[in-house]
Amino acid sequence: MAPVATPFFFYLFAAIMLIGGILVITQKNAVHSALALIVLLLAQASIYLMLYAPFVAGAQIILYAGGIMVLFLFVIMLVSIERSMKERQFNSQWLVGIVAATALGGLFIAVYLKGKNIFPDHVLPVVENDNTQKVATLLYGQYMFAFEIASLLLLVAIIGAVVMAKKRI
Amino acid sequence: MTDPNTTLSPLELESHDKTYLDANELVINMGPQHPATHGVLRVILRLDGEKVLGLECVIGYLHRGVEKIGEHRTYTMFNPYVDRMDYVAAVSNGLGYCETVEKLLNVEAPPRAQHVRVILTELNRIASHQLWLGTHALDIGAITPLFYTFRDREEILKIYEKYCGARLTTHAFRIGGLQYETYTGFEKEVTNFLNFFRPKIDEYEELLTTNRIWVERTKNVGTISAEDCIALGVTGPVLRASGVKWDIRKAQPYANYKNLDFEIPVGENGDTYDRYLVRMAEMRQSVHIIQQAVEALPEGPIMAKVPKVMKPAAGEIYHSIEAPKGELGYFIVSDGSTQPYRLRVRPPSFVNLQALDVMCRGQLVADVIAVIGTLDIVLGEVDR
Amino acid sequence: MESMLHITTLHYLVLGAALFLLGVIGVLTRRNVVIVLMSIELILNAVNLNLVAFSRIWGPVNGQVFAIFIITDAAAEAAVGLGILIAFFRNKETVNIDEVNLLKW
Amino acid sequence: MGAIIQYVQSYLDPNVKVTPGAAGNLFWALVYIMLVFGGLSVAVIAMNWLERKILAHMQVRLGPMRVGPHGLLQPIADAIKLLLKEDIMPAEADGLVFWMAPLIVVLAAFTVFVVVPFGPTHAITDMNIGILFMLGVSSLSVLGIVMAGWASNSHYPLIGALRSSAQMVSYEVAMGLAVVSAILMTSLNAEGTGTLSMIGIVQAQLAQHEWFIFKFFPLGLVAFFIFAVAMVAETNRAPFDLAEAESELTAGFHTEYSGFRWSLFFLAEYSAMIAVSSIAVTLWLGGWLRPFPNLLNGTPWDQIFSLFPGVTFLFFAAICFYNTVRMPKHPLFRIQTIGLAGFGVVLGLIGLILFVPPVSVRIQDIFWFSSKVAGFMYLYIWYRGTFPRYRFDQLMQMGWKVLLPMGLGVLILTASVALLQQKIWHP
Repeated sequence: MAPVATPFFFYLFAAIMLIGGILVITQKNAVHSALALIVLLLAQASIYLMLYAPFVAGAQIILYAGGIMVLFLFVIMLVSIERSMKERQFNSQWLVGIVAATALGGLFIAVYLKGKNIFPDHVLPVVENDNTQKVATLLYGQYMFAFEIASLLLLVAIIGAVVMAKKRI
Repeated sequence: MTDPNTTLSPLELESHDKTYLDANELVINMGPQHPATHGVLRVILRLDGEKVLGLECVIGYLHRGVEKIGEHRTYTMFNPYVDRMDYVAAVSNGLGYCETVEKLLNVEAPPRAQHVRVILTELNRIASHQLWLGTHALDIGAITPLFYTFRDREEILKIYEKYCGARLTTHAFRIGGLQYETYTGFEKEVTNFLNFFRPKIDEYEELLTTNRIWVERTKNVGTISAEDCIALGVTGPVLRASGVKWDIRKAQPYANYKNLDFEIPVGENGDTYDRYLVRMAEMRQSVHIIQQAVEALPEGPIMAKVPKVMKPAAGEIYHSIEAPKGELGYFIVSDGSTQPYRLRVRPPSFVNLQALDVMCRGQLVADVIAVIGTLDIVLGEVDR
Repeated sequence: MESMLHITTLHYLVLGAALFLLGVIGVLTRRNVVIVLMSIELILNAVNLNLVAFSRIWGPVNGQVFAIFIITDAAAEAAVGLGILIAFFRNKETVNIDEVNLLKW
Repeated sequence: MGAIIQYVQSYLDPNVKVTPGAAGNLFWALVYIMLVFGGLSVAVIAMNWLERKILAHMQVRLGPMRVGPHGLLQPIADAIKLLLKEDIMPAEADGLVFWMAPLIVVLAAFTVFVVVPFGPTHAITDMNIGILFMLGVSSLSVLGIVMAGWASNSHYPLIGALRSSAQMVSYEVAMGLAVVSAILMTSLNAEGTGTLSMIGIVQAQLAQHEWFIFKFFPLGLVAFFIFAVAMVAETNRAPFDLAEAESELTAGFHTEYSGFRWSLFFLAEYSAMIAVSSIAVTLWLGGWLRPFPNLLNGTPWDQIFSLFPGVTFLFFAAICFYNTVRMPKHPLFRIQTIGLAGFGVVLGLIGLILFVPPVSVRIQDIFWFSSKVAGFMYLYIWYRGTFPRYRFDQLMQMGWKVLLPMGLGVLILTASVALLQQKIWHP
């Protein structure tokens, strides 16, 4: 049985995400931006749930909302933002940026219109309970090497962050 | 005290450092309304994250001009005022003042009075250390010892109340001896208290001495060397915990301490844990002293012959006693009239508080709280 | 109207594209480094959304695995980026990206 | 209406195993949400009273005694006071963030109860990623704390927020490792498939005839210990209550909060305590399973254990009656005496209802689960009465240098032992 109100929830979360995204890039105060981003991330986790990807949704909540965003808030607290709030918010190439983004959007629209029919219309039946197992099998099987590299990347990131942020080592 | 920066005050340091901008630097103002500053002490902390770069004490919020009042009261009239300085060790304050004036007048209190004085002051030492222990543990986060110590301190206050009618600012002694004879059963009650209290010290120690968190919080925190202590004039348990065997009860015996057998507990490292151990040992020694004094309590008069109107000969005198917090000294200049020409108190809390900056440099914010607690200051005495 | 109510993969892709564009606009136009970093997170999330949506139609969960890798990458990127930001702020006392125009300080 | 009656009938019939919280059953999910959150509020209120009373008795004092007999109405009086209090917002505060912070903390603390399994059929829902969801959502409360500290625009809350966020983020790592080693144990079955679902984890313990705390002794115990330490740090309670260290930071991140907003933080703290205790109970202490399910099995033992809920309530009632008798006989105490007796009667009636067979069978799971959680709650109070507070660097040292290596070691050892068991001992 398909979930009861998929369209309703899809449009709800999509609206939340779009509004959140607009707020992220327009707010003066970086903390408000971060809050909008958190709301966006949580809405996106819900969309993952609708796509029957519960493990990714959980990882999104734990890592993104609970980890990365805390880091962001932490840093925003450390750097005083009062001054940057009084300054001009957008840089001088904002017009160029918007034109470039619009062009990119046009490209997206063109591609989607053209390739609309290549996506199969049927919805695959989903055995909800084995999602985590499937992810785990792939992660520790086929993508084992990538997994190790990812962990190495994290190690490098930790060391890099410490080197950058610490005053005296 | 080797860092050259220590010669600058924290506020000077701030401008000194302006060239090097630091995202983490923070100047915070602790007190005068703060739960852990033991009254109205205000400490300006300059922090790097959690590390203390320097601090400055701002005092005087409880200043009442006790010393100036002394110049306008007769010697007898001033006696109750001294209780209001270190209000948790009021009896010791009274003893110091009475002995100083007695020395000025060349009178000596009779033996019975001296014994009772020793008993009451040592009880007061226990009470003061109990209050210190409770609040110090509360500052470090252990809330239960506070209630244990207050429960037991109550017994001491009951003895005071029965003896002189007051519990906190007792005004127990008079110049020349005692005003009141002890009440019936005084010796027995004091002995009962001692028997009741001995296991209680073990109870406090059981909660804290071997408690891992307590040891981690206090070991190597607020360390001060013996040289620094002497240079800053620090006295009392703080000095003794740094390894200096200096106790006025032994060094310049007053009352009848020379007849009593007791030891001076000494620490080694001069850290907060040692100060804790020294004070705990002092409580045990006080129990020992009281026991001896009660057993040897002689019969006899309680008041020496003192003129009704005291007019000591012109001259000056300094006399000090070992108060629970350190050396409590009184300096009195007499011009031959009924009032002191000049009166000055050397309060142990005030002098010990100077060590705060030395003890806290390089430590963390949480340690500042522990160090303020371990210095055992009473703001009434600091500000006078 | 019927097609509006029937949520297809295209819906997710359009949402992802919109988020991506928002992120690009943020990166290109904002001056505050923190917000630029957040816009990068937006872009990564848009990619994630597409990956998960594709994995939903084609069946195998490889897309989800890649989404997890991207989340890991985002964490590393945020840590290093914010570390650089702190170092930068300590020296310049600003979080304005326009001021990052020297190769040394 | 008919559906409700039908449902209640099926609920009381022990032979019908309905799963009211199953996904798709929206109506019963709603009913369970009401039940769980009502129960949670009552639990927080009771916890408030119990903490003050137990702590007081540990500290040779009486605790609340004035409002109601033995202070029973004190939490209600407190709640009324807090709700009527003026709601102050500092002039320099960031209004929106200041307003949102307590809401986020409360939402995070309450939402995790969606997957707490009070019994095989007593849960709002059973999620495939239950434990991941719980850890994730409970980690969201850090955001609220950071926001509260920042929005207050004052130094003490800011330091408190920095401290508590650093603390919670660090201890989450050790906590996660301990949880993973428990989840690993769920995969020790014929198919070799583990589960992240909260109900599945308890069922795995049932299937393996062993609580995970005793599994691979002492590995399960060590993992449990790591979790038990980390969960205290995670909820910012003594001895890890640095974020709200009263003697250092006045009240930490909620220094500037008062009235209703403050009470939200209070509510969140206690529900977070209950939530993490529920995780510990589910993962290591067999969730809703009664003690010794294998040793003392058989119908007579089942019947004896089914008496426990009723007996417990009767015991509470007996305590009430005993204290009613001991009340002073003065006319001033008449209302209090009647009140206490009435309370005892209510408790006794609940106890008697719990003896009715259908109810007692149904209530078993909830009773055992709640009493295990209650044990943890007592531990929390006990810690608070006994321990001094850690310093920040020591806390970090403990998290990163003690618990994290221990967690890694336990994880690796558990995996190796499990592998050995599957490959060598039972090929």
